[in-house]
Amino acid sequence: MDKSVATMAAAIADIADGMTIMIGGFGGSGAPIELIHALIDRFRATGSPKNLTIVNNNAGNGRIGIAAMIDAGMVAKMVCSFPRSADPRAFTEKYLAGEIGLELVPQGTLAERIRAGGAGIPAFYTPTSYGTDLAKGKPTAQFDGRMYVQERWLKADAAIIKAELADRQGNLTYRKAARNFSPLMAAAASVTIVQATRIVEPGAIDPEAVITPGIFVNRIVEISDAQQEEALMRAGVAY
Amino acid sequence: MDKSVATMAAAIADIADGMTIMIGGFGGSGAPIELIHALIDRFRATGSPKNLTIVNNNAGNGRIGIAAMIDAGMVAKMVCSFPRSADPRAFTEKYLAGEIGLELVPQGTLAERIRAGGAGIPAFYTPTSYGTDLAKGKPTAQFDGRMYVQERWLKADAAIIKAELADRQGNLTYRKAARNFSPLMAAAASVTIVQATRIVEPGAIDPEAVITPGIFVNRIVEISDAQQEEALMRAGVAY
Amino acid sequence: MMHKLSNAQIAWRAAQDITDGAYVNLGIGFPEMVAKFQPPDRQAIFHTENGILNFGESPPEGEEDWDLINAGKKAVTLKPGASFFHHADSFAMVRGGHLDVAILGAYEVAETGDLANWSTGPKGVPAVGGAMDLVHGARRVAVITDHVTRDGKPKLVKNCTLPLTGVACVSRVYTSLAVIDIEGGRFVLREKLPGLSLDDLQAVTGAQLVIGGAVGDLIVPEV
Amino acid sequence: MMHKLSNAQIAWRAAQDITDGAYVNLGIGFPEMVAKFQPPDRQAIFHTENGILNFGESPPEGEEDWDLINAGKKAVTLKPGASFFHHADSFAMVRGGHLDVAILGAYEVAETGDLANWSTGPKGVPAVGGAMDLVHGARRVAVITDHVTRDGKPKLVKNCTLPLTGVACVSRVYTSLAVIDIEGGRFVLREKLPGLSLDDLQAVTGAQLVIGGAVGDLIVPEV
Repeated sequence: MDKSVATMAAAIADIADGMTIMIGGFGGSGAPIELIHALIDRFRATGSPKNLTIVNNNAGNGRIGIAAMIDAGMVAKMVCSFPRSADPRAFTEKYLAGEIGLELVPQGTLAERIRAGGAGIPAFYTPTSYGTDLAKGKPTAQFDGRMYVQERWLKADAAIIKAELADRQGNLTYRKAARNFSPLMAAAASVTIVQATRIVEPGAIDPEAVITPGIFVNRIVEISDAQQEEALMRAGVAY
Repeated sequence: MDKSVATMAAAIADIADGMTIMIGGFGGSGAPIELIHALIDRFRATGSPKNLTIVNNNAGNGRIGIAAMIDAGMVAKMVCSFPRSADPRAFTEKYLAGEIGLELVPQGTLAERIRAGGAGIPAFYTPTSYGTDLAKGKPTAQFDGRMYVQERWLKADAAIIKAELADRQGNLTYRKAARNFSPLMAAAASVTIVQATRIVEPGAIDPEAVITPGIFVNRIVEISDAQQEEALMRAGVAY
Repeated sequence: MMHKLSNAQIAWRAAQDITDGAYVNLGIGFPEMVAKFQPPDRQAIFHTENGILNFGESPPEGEEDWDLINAGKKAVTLKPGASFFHHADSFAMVRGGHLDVAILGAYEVAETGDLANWSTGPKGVPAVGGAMDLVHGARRVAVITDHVTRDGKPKLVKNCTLPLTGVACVSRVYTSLAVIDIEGGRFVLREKLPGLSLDDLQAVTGAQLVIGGAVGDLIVPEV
Repeated sequence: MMHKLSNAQIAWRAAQDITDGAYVNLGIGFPEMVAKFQPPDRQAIFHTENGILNFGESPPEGEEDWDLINAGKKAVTLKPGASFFHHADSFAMVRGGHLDVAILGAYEVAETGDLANWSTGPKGVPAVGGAMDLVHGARRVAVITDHVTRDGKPKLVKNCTLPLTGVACVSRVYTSLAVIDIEGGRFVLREKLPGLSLDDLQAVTGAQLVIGGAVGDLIVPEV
């Protein structure tokens, strides 16, 4: 069993038009910049993938990563909790022009919906958003005297995430707070594609240190010199 | 901040009659034998705690641990998935005599209910047990054409678990598959009491290696020579 | 008495359908035997409910680590690439549809795919473990079983009489006499022992066997 | 113009109520300032939604690690005893009631405890982040805010006019003029600036202030 692939292009080859794609990261930490840019490269060369629904905590920053996907016109809709950033132009312009959709989800509900998607839980109740505009149209129920909102699982056709170590079976570790949504997304997507800083042999990661077990991972590509979105952003890079 | 306490008696001092107590472990792996026996010692000396509801995957084995609590007459009810073991006499005798209650819960539902208790999710839907006797009386609902059963969170007054390393802030690691239910129980209980093989200073556990963050832990006692339930059982030990 | 496969032979046959790279959960007891017969050119990764992926055989007696056990509480070992996780994550793998196949024992399997394998009725102490989760989790839920009970009654039935483990959950049954798929609420015969007539097989089966294409010979080596 | 506390002084006052060993989440922006004023003899452990417990101050410029940030995307450092976890576990801490206190900013707080702090209306791009989770999570949800808006209108009101973050969720408000608890759907005055009359305070408050006991002097050092 060897889930590693040689190139980013091969790793993302089956991402198709109209898919829902979860992209790991919170702001720049954990953002799989190289894989995102590989999607943009493919779109520029072939016109695909387009009409994508992207699930991420944010909606891009500056002119790189998800913001660059939006700029390129690949994204039909964002599902996120916080479509603001230091430089939110890409999303803001398209949103105010009515050219991109938005499903705004409270951050904890977003995380829990993704977790539910991976765990086979089609719906759950949360106190979050009860009585607010974001609960409008959702079923509510009372438990033990308190009101809760019913939320549905969130799944994706593909997840694109960044890991620190990956063994060839797909077991992953993350670096510091770059972990954030990625372990949840890996489990909630039909296909999980990983860029890892280093690919190692099975057994090289302590079984106790594995954060995402390989069962949730389909393909891994090694990007040893991965860039940090925040650093690119501060350097004014546009992709 | 130092959550360590000097003695097992101090660690369990506030476990009171009638409480619901989650006890970590799956069979013998992860069973906090010394803390369980400390509860039995207190019961023998004072007649308390009694009338307990115990949440564990199993219902005791042989004449030690949870089985010995049952033998001693401390347990009013078990919430578990599999009240059988190599030597299930303690539970079986009391159950067939109508002297102990049983709430039988599918193992994955038991885990998820405990996880929900810790995560503030009062109810969720699962396909597990739909159409079976264990779903009788529970609400059902259809999502995307499939039927699901609504299950409620499970919380406890106290959790008693076994860890490998604990720092003084309560950050925990576990040993191999002894992890099982313990991280879930730590989060679902009002008070979480830990026996750790070794107590270390904050910073001694790599922040990436922490399995149970200290926020879920209240008290830690060091039991450096902790015994293994399975080994005691095979040696025919009775407590 | 009818010739039939041994339990080991049933397990061998089930093992042949496990593809390279599959994530597999084997129920405790008889199904655990399937692991022994994995074709050597394919790698399956075994999952156990209590929080291990990619565990291996039992260690030699005396070398057990009782923190390293499977769902049946037997001591196991680890293979390279193993991982540990807690019970909620373990059943997220199960319930979330991440396992490729679960192989379970059965008291009864109905042509609807209903399975009864956890309770023989109200007597004694009921125990369910992870069975009800597993039947709704894996992409493919297979059963291995003798074709009939000890007293010769069909285990493949029209409707289960014992308490259900799950509704419409089984997709394939490997028995001591045949390999049968469950499709559209019918038992579809795929393979049977070469010397066994269809009539004789039907006679020990509690619901109609449907022929949905070529019926292969169920040929299994001595194991 | 009425004497009032600076933001730093409001943050200082809020910090005095954080007990030793408390687990605390500070909303992004102004509430982050509370951490600076922790009494040195008490240890609080700070939680950030993106998966860190026990983080510390920002590193010097140029030494940032952009995988080590807080919910406001600012670079932070770790204290001994820190831990990392994923977002579902992070919000299990929040929603599950494991935080002792969350301190948030506000556009409006109603006497019912309703909070509006995420949206100023339908214009622009809406963004909610973790605010709606935090208000239902911590055992104590406190707000720090100027007592009035920039144009002098009350921020403490009978009913919020802006989109709600949560219903009946705030238990204490630290303002530039007073400390007010919300109990039984009423604003109960606990402390006010020494020079400020009750009438003057009531005049800039959008709902009835209730006196539920001794009203202390809100005395805050220059910070």
